[in-house]
Amino acid sequence: MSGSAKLCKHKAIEIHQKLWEVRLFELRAAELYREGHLPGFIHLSLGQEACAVGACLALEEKDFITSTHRGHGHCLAKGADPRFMMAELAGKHEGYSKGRGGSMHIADVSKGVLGANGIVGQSAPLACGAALTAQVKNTGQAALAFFGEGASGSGPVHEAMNIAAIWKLPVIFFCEVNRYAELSPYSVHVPIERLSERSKSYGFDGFTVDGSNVKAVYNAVSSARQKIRSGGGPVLIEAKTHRWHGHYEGDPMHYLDDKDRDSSQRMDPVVMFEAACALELGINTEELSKSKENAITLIDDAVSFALGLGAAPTSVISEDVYA
Amino acid sequence: MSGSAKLCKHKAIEIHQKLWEVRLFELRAAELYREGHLPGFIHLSLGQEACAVGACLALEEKDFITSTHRGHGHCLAKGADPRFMMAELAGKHEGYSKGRGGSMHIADVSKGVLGANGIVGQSAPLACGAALTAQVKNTGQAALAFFGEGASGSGPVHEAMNIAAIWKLPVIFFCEVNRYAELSPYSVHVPIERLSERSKSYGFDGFTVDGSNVKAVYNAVSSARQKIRSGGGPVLIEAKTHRWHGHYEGDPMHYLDDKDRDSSQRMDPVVMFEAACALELGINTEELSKSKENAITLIDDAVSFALGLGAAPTSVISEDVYA
Amino acid sequence: MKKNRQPALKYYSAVTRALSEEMRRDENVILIGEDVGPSGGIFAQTKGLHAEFGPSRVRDTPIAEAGFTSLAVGAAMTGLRPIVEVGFEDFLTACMDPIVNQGAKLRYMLGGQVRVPVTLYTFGSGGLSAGPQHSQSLAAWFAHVPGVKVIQPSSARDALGLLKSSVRDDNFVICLLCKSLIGSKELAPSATEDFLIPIGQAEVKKSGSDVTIIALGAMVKRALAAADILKTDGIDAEVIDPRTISPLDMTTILKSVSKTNTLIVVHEAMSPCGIGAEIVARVCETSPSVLRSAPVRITPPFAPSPFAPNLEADYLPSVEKIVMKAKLMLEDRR
Amino acid sequence: MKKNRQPALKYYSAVTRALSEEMRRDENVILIGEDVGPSGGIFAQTKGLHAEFGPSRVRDTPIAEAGFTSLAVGAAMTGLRPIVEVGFEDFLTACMDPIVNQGAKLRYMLGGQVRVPVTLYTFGSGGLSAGPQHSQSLAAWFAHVPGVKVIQPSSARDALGLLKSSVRDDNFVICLLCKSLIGSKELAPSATEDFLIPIGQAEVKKSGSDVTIIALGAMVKRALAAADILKTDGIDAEVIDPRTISPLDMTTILKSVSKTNTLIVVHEAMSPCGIGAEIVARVCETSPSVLRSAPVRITPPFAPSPFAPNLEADYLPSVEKIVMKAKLMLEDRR
Ligand SMILES: Cc1ncc(C[n+]2csc(CCOP(=O)(O)OP(=O)(O)O)c2C)c(N)n1
Ligand SMILES: Cc1ncc(C[n+]2csc(CCOP(=O)(O)OP(=O)(O)O)c2C)c(N)n1
Ligand SMILES: [Mg+2]
Ligand SMILES: [Mg+2]
Repeated sequence: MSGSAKLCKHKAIEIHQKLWEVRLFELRAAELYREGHLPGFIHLSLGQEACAVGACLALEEKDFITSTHRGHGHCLAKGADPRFMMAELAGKHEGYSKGRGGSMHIADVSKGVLGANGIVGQSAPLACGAALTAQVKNTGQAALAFFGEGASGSGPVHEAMNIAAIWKLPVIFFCEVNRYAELSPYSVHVPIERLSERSKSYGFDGFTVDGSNVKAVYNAVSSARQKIRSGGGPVLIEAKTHRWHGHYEGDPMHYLDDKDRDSSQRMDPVVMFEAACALELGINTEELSKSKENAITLIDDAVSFALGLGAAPTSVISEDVYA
Repeated sequence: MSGSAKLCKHKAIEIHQKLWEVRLFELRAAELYREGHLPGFIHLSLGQEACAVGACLALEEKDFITSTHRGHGHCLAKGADPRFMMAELAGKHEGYSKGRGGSMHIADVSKGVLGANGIVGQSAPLACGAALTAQVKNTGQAALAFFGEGASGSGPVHEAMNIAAIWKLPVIFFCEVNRYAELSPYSVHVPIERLSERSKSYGFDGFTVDGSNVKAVYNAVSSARQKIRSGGGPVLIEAKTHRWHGHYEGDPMHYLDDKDRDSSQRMDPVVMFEAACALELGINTEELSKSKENAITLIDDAVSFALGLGAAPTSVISEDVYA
Repeated sequence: MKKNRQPALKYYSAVTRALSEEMRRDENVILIGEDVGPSGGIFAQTKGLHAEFGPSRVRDTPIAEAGFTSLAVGAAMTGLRPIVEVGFEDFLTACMDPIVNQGAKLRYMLGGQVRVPVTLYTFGSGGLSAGPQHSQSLAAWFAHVPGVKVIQPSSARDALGLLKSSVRDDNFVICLLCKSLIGSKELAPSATEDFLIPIGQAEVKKSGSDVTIIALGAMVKRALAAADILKTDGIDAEVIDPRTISPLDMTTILKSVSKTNTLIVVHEAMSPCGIGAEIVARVCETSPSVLRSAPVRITPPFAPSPFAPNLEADYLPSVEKIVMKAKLMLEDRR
Repeated sequence: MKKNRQPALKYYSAVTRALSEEMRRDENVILIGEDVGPSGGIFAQTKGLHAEFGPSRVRDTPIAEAGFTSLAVGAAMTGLRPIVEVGFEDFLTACMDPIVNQGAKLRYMLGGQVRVPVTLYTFGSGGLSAGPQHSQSLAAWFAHVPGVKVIQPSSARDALGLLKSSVRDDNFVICLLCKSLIGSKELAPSATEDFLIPIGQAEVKKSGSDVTIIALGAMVKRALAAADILKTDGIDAEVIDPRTISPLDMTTILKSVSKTNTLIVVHEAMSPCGIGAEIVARVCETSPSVLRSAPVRITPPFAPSPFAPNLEADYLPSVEKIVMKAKLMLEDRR
């Protein structure tokens, strides 16, 4: 997988805007949560934006993703509407799940978003199912499963990779290694340095990329997508990244060690990408401000949309239980 | 892992007798099954005797094993009494499970046999549990999990290997690759040539051995046991072997390809070992006949014991549900 | 009955026929599971399907019930209609999450954006000396879960008609087949008939006026045999097979109970929180004064299923037990 | 009560106290689960245990509920007494096989050669807007399985006393804690008291003569609140908490029902094949003429647990619903 930028300017601007959409969506959600506007609990991906955006923007529109409890970025990047997402987080009828699912169950099937999911590990086999549909119907689609290093220890992820390898399913296993699973570090969950090595035990390719570098992620997923287009079967991509906030919003993070508390060590994927845009892609400050402004408007709209809605009617409780 | 024979003559004779015990136990069981003396269904390990015997005789007496649906050999080799085993297969009260378990649930905990198990894949985490006890109590014991290549695709086996690696449990994962899982070949279940490679994805050692060669198995397990003694954590051993009979006794094996039907291709592990005994270990024909005779007597006794018993009393149905 | 004209249908071939007819009808229907492919399955239940529909639509899986059931859910959300075989009902313990937290709920959680048309069939119940890990009846677990439907065919015709309907259903349907019925035969609907039995309808297998016996799966035949014996004693039993366990057809059950003023439920599953408990509770809640004697559940003792044939025979509800309980109940009433 | 002398005990600290007391008492007791270690757990329920008992006896696991539950069973068979934490009750779907086919049956299958002293605790039930995959109440599944015991503490004291007993029990015990009670407080038994509540005994939380209300888990407090309101209307309700769900203490329940001739069961779990069904069935079977009005189950509608607070509030059994149903029942009787 070559490190050379394949990004055209147009795509770069799109990426830039999405990075800000994700960043702002979550900053606002955190704020609203603290203020008591969002019930339940939410898991933020602040610091991991490059993974969601780089991966989803390297896919085709018709492709599928499956996501996790930490899925806001994935869903937004694949095209879900922030208004209906925020409405869902607020438990409103207009939300993607009619207020019945919340943050962990955002989906926009029309955009290929098959759902965030509250059960760790299930994103992998569910994505294989979408890939199976693509394979059986020969649609040329691919599926990408987001999951974390914590999920890598779970049986369903192994079973999914094994089946995908044997059936040569058009699926990308995208592992965001954000150094923690819930309240415990990588070492509690994974006994090896590079999770991408696991692909060898199924006979397919695996790569490790810098998950703070959106270009690196974009390129890795683009290559994987290319391989799938030519019938090459699954690919595992490990993106090393950082979870800035707690496991859930409000997590006191007593368990962090000093090194991890020191935020000066961290790369900001958005800042990094803006620098690259300016230096390598000839995108000027004005263009960058514009896409950022677009993101601000979108997210502001989403917030006012969501907060302006009334409570969901109780009739939805018994809807959609059966088809 | 060196290929040199570490076998002393005494051990070799013990192995020889056990090989015959296993062989004869199963041949007699098959016969009794066909004659209608054994109910339910039974899974034979004919052709795989070297795995069970080589592995168990390389362990210490205090060590634990967990086994599978195809467990007669494992249980016998670790020291279970053929009489109580055959009684169990016949559904008698004197059987290890009081007639409530049958072939798939043979256990002799006093000999470290924690049970055959009807659920594919569970032998691995159960063995890890025994290994955990050994580790926490610092008893110096080890545990060995028998499982097949089919089981390797299941979640619990992955979860067990991952945990064992992280916790450095004293456990040996012993995979008998007998080229089939139920009615389908290796390629349906495993996408790589050598399953032992999987150990790398957990950061521990893995080896592939000839599972028809009892010496090779014995040496591999001896080395693994040695490593565990010095606190080295888990080892994966893959033993390539052959399942001579069907998945279950009576299986018409319509699914076999011609190559697999051709039994002339197969090595008989017992014959192979007898040749080695004569050639390399200086054990003479008389000695070999004697240990074989011992085996015959033991198994004959077991059969008459089992067949001589009356039906289990129905009172056992509700015993041992709770402690 | 035109006994000589119609060919006999075996329970396991009813499965094959249902699958093949539905796969012919709709190319989105696929079949996945352990050994459903070239081998034709351990009970020959998928014989010929791989040859007819090819390796893309009929897939042998690795041993990974959780993985492939979840995969089927993902496929169902995106346009296929997967049929999943899980060899033994006991192995459903390995795929509860895909069924309960995914298959049953994704439509609900995703605001109605998707349908999850999966049919999962499995061989359960006892009677074959298969021992404690291969003989369970777990229907009640799934009846406890909104979003899934549960069917249990007690005959070859029911297997055919119910399975075909479930493949056409847009929900996750669990079909619990009975191992002990595998070789049982019945007159087959003609080969050209598109034979469907609607999901959610109980069947009165034998009508009668003295005592209502609700029986599930393999117990239906035993209840019918008991009814024959009871008849010789002048007791006219009504035998009802719910066929669909979730949702339960309480209308048919209540109608019968109103007629006989009695209720016996027979199943192989454990008694606590079983289907029998639900039926008894529903009857007592909705028609508190209809029963003229205490309702009775006939189930095995609260213990795992034992292996030895004599033990298992004693463990399972028998024809004699049903007869005895029915007589006792009617005596009490006199 | 010496309100000022005794310190208050919170539900989650009752868990910590139970675990630490039992670990101090018996060095074979170990604790495994996700984040039970240095972090002290997501609800601070294991705070301090890693520091006190060390990394060998208090182990953070990878996310592998099936693997580590089965591992705990293997450890229990060989001499340890593992306590297993599974974060949310909904994740029990991931470890049904180790519980049902291993933990529950190994003693039976192995002819009584082993004991399987595992205590598995988990946080379940609703009330925190945790959504469809984090709010379930699945007790009935396990009550359906011979070989396991099931407890559900409705208060801090009960959590302390029941959990300690379950660690000493030689069987696989599942302890279903209620998330919504986590911060609830009660007077604590004195720090030196070895406070045990026997498994298998229901408790009459409030005695009364007019109507029997059996409530589970977090519903006990609601039933008690309903009883207070009913009192103002001159209705004297008896509130019973089974505390142990399997085996059920039917003696206490039947005694109450014989006194009040009524039966209401309230739980958060789904109605079909739930604990309510079992209690209603048992009462109707054993005392068919004791009830003077139809028994009533108060449960959520048959749908997954919705996320939005207003939806969840409507979904769960409320104090008002209990009051209303009790009144209706007694009116019917007049
Ligand atoms: C089957 C299951 N077990 C446990 C949990 C609780 N849980 C939620 S998130 C999480 C950690 C996941 O870690 P990782 O996969 O690294 O993802 P991250 O949270 O870091 O994005 C855990 C244990 C769950 N949701 N599902
Ligand atoms: C969880 C589970 N799934 C399926 C089965 C049915 N089954 C029994 S043996 C077997 C094949 C196992 O293959 P392998 O692990 O290679 O062992 P072998 O039979 O070859 O010894 C299968 C699928 C089972 N017992 N448990
Ligand atoms: Mg992580
Ligand atoms: Mg095999």
